Amino acid sequence: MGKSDVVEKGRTSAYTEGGGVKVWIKEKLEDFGFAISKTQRRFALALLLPAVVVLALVGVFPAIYCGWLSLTNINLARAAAGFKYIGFENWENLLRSPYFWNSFKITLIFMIVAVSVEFVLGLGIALVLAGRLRSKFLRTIMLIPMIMAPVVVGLCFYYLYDGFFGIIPWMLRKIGILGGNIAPLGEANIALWAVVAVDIWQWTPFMVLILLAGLESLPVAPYEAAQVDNASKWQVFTKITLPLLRPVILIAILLRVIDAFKVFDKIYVLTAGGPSSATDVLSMWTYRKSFLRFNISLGATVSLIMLYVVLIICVFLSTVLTLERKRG
Amino acid sequence: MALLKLENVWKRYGEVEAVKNVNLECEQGEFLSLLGPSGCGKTSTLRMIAGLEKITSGNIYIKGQLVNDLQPGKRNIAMAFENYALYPTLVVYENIAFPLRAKKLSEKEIKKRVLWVAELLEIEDILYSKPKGLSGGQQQRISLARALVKDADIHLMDEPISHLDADMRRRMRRELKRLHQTTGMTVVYVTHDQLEAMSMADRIAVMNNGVIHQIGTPTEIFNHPKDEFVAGFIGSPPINFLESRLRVEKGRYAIEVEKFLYFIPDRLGKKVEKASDLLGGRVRLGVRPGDIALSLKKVDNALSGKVILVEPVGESVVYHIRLGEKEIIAEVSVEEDINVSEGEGIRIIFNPDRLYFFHPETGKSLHT
Amino acid sequence: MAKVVLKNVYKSYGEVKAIRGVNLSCEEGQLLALLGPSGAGKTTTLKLIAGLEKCDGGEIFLNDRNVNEVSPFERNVAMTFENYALYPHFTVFENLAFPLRSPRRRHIYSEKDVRKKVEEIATLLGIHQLLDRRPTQLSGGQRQRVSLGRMLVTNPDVFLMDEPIAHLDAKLRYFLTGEIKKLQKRLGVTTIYTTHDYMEALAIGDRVAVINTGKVLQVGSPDEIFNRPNTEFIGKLIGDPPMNVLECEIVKKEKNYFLKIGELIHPLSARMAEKLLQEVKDGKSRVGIRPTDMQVSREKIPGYPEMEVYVSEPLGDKEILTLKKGNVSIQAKIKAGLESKVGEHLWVKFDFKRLHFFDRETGNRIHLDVEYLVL
Amino acid sequence: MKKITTILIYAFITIVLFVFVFHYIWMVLTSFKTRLDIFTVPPKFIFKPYLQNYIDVFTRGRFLRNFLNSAIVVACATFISVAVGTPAAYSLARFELMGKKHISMWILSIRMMPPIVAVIPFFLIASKLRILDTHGLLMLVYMTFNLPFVIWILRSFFEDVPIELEQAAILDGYSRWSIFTKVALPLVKPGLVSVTILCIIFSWNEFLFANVLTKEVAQTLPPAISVLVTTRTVQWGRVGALATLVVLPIVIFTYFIQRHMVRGLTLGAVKG
Repeated sequence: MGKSDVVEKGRTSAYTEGGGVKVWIKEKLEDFGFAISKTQRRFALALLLPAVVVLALVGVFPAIYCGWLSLTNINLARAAAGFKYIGFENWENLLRSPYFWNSFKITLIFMIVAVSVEFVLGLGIALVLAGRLRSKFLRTIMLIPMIMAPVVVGLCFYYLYDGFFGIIPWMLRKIGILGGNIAPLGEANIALWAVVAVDIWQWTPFMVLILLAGLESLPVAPYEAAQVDNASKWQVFTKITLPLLRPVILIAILLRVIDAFKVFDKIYVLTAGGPSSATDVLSMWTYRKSFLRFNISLGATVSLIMLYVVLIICVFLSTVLTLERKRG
Repeated sequence: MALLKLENVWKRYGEVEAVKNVNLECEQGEFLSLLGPSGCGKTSTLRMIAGLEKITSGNIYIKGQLVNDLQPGKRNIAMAFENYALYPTLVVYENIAFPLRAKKLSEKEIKKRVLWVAELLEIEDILYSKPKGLSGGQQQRISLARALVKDADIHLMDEPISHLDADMRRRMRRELKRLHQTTGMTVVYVTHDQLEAMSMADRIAVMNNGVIHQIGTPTEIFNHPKDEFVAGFIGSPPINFLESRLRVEKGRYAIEVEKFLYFIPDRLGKKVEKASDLLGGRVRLGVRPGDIALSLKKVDNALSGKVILVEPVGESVVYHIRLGEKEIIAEVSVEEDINVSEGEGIRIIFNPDRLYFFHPETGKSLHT
Repeated sequence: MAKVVLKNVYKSYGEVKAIRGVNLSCEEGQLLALLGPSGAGKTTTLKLIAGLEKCDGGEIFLNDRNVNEVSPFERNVAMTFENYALYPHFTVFENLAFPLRSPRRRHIYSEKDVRKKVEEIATLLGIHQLLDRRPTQLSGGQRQRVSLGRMLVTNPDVFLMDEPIAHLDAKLRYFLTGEIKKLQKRLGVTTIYTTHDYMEALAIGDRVAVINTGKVLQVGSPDEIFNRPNTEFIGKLIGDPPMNVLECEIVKKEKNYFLKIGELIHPLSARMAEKLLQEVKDGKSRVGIRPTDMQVSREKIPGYPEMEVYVSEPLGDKEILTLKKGNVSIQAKIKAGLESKVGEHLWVKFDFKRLHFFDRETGNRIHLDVEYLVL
Repeated sequence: MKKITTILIYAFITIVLFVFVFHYIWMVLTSFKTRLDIFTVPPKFIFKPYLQNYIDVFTRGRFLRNFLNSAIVVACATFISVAVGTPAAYSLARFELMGKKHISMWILSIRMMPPIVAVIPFFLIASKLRILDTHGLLMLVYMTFNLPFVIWILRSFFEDVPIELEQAAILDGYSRWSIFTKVALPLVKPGLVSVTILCIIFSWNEFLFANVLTKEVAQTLPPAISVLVTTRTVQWGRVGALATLVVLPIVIFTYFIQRHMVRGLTLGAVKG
């Protein structure tokens, strides 16, 4: 391009000079996408409408309904008593409840530990495998853990963790880490780590595959330049690989964070929140409150809090996704 | 011994032979250009010299030392990449300084050099931006700067100015040539653009399908092409090829082209005769558009054709002329233009000193 | 066949003003080449004519009929796209038949007619042996032809071609410009053709319109554009190397006039100098000299300036010299054979009948009627 | 030297892959074990295969019923999501609609919504409408994750189609709808296939909704399995057989679209 200015950008255009308010409004409307012709817009809306209706029904309505529920005192156990509007009482109770905060803490620990271990392991494995995992068959095997129903994963590990005949405690005993006939899922101080281990087990391949895809799509050229310039391996990793991979890393971590925050199925099967709420993550706690204790309103309140947390992460994710899509 | 020497170098990718038995020498201070269409093996050759590609067989020597197994970082070379190869996190200044830092030069020396090369390539104003937001042309100049800033034995350049706009490309061509002539650095320069190779190089190696067709100075390559490929690749508008037959008519040499008889100088005829005897006189005639004169008047020893298209391209006029069954292109400079319009008949005269004859099957030149 | 007229047309995309008051007309059967750098607004102009974009202001006429509100199909124009826009999931045949099978034409063409028409066009373009292939199996030149074929198949009134040969290699481009021009002449269809390559524009256009930053700068025959550029921008856009444009001043020493360009002092004819002084009072302007419009010699040319060779580039039968004197740098394109060396001194003589003068501020051409000497 | 590195790397790949799928392999092995073999300590790797577990799965319990329910719900939910989502994705990819960015963001956030948020209101409403434990309810609820997914992914596929292809068709007189069906749709076929399969996988594996909203009539496989472990004495052989059978179809599907899997799993951002 150089010095030739290609397209002149500016607020004032030739036709605004003397065009007045009308033109100004027209420009504003264009900014909002009214520039496309009427027939086009009608067609576009017609294609979009069914999806928007369905999404409003299944996506927006529940959230609003939850909002309403959180302001009432519905409890199915005493359905006969009816319900009434109680304002922010649920919220107050919740924020004061040590059980809620405990559950929140457990969820955060689960999320942070699981995702960071998955990331470190995943990056390490991906770096070794980059360019070497071409086989369709092997890649499918790599995908198995994440496409298996979480319930089945939970089931498998429930069996593997069994205190008597489970292979994992047996192996740990052999190495001498675990003593006696201890069942990992039955011990309050081990259960959370056992559950985290399952998540790591299941989702590390996800990290590997995504980072692998990212690594394999990196341009070769900067690496060659570094070779010619005689740069060290560490320099190459920190100055080229990591920065180039950053968007992919961000996407993988954000997706995993959201997912780990919502974790339910595995916990349900493995420990159901126990022993003595050692693995009582938010989804589990909410589920028990709503469907075992029938305190629907309290459940709705917690789920709303979860929704807000996810929404905040989502805004971030959406930005990264959009940027990355435009680049690719 | 030459500074750089390639000896029977081959490169195979599985079944594909990218470079076939290349022999090449490059002297200290020489500007050598590898010229050829895309996929001809020129980039593979360059990358083997850099050490970024392993040699399938053959030897490469730099300063007399066999470098087949030497790491690229140890060869004391600098390279400019076609696709820029910039370090994404480093600002432009640091990108350019990177090879100097690897060599542990003093900060003052680094600064001096970076500023010098930045001025040369007109990128002073972007020294502290990251490469990501810059235009392709700017990124390419940074890549070139990084190659030039280093004191290397050989500067390798892979299409280093191909992504610049026409004006900047011309400027860079000029500056690179001047730089080479004033500093005496050794350059191996890969390009598909004959203009770049012709205008800058001391010698050109024309490649196609992994084989070097001819090595020579730009003038040699232009005036004495060794085969049809070289003749066809160099020159714009491209050379015209015509099937013809060499005959001796009334004691003079002549060629029969599209049923016309055209007399050629004896000296040339003698040379070609020997080679063409085996072919029953069949030869392929090559004549560059610039070596064709047109006349509206009747002239001795001329072919007649009909103008089908006139393209005024500024300083010259290009005529598409029907000659028998064939169509040829003639380029006449504006001063010599005769203002013929489309549909008119015309006389065609070839410059007798600049006719090329090729073997109709092998394409080899019959007289160089 | 139709006449295309654009009257004061505007178009912007959000904040970006792509087209800013374009006036253009293309006569029936004529080939108008739109020449300009990338981002100048060429493609937008074509899309506006085709009706793929709506103009924000101004009017577009096809055959004296305002088509602002007419749908693209009813305008009966055909367009080729820079990236060819071939349907990858169709064969060449299906690609060529696609326009004929459209809901609006289906009743005109039976399947038999479609086959006949496609084969006719394919033969015309020499791609009949490729009809069963898919676009991915074709070379760039072949794809180009298919894209031309798709334009020809419906007998449109206007051809719009958007950089049709920009992505082909240099040699192929040479032949294809010729071919497109011949085809257009034969069919006599009004054509608007965009390109960023001045050679292509001059070679192919009956008339050339130079466009930049959404405005038309000059419309004229190739000769006019080359010999009488309206602005400095056009002068520099055209020619390889482009025109040298330099600050200059008319000075008078004793009875003779000189052109002073920095440290370079070159004689000037009195008539020209006086003309110029009438137009620019202080005698200061910018002079444009084409690299071919000068004589360069190793022998001294008395009275003419001497310059140092900065670099010389051989181009086969031509040679480009970059010459310097002080801060002044000019380029000359001469016949091969001088074989000058860096640092050598040469004498330069401009062909002053072919000098161009531009206003220092506006960059507009200063018209001197001595220019009748020019073609 | 190089050979050794290669061998080491392949050994590493083998070990890593083995570890990742070990739990599944172990389950498959268990499904072929007799009761005695199952409870042997240390665990047995080599044993005589035993098929009774599979026979039991099919003959005892409600496996076939649950399987059929899963199949019905998954097929319908997937079909509706793709049918409704594809045009919406095209619309978002092609037209400069008002607030397009906000719509996309909204769609993404629905996709990410914790299922626990949706399950409480759906449970209440469905029990009021007396549609708990029906196929239709589950299909509708599965839209919460399937539909946004289809839209988000296919949008990125549609954006890859050069707009000139459609503009050429406009000039030829094609209507918007036929451009969508004849030009755009065929070009995103790989995308359609992979979103379809991914929707099938997500729906097939879904647990929370199915667990809360179905009981007997419409109960799908995942909640049916979970019941097995919560009972006192677990028949591990049968559980293993069931788990093997549930996962197998998904593995087969995955094999065919593994090339697009990464793109799907990263919502179109990383092209694998």
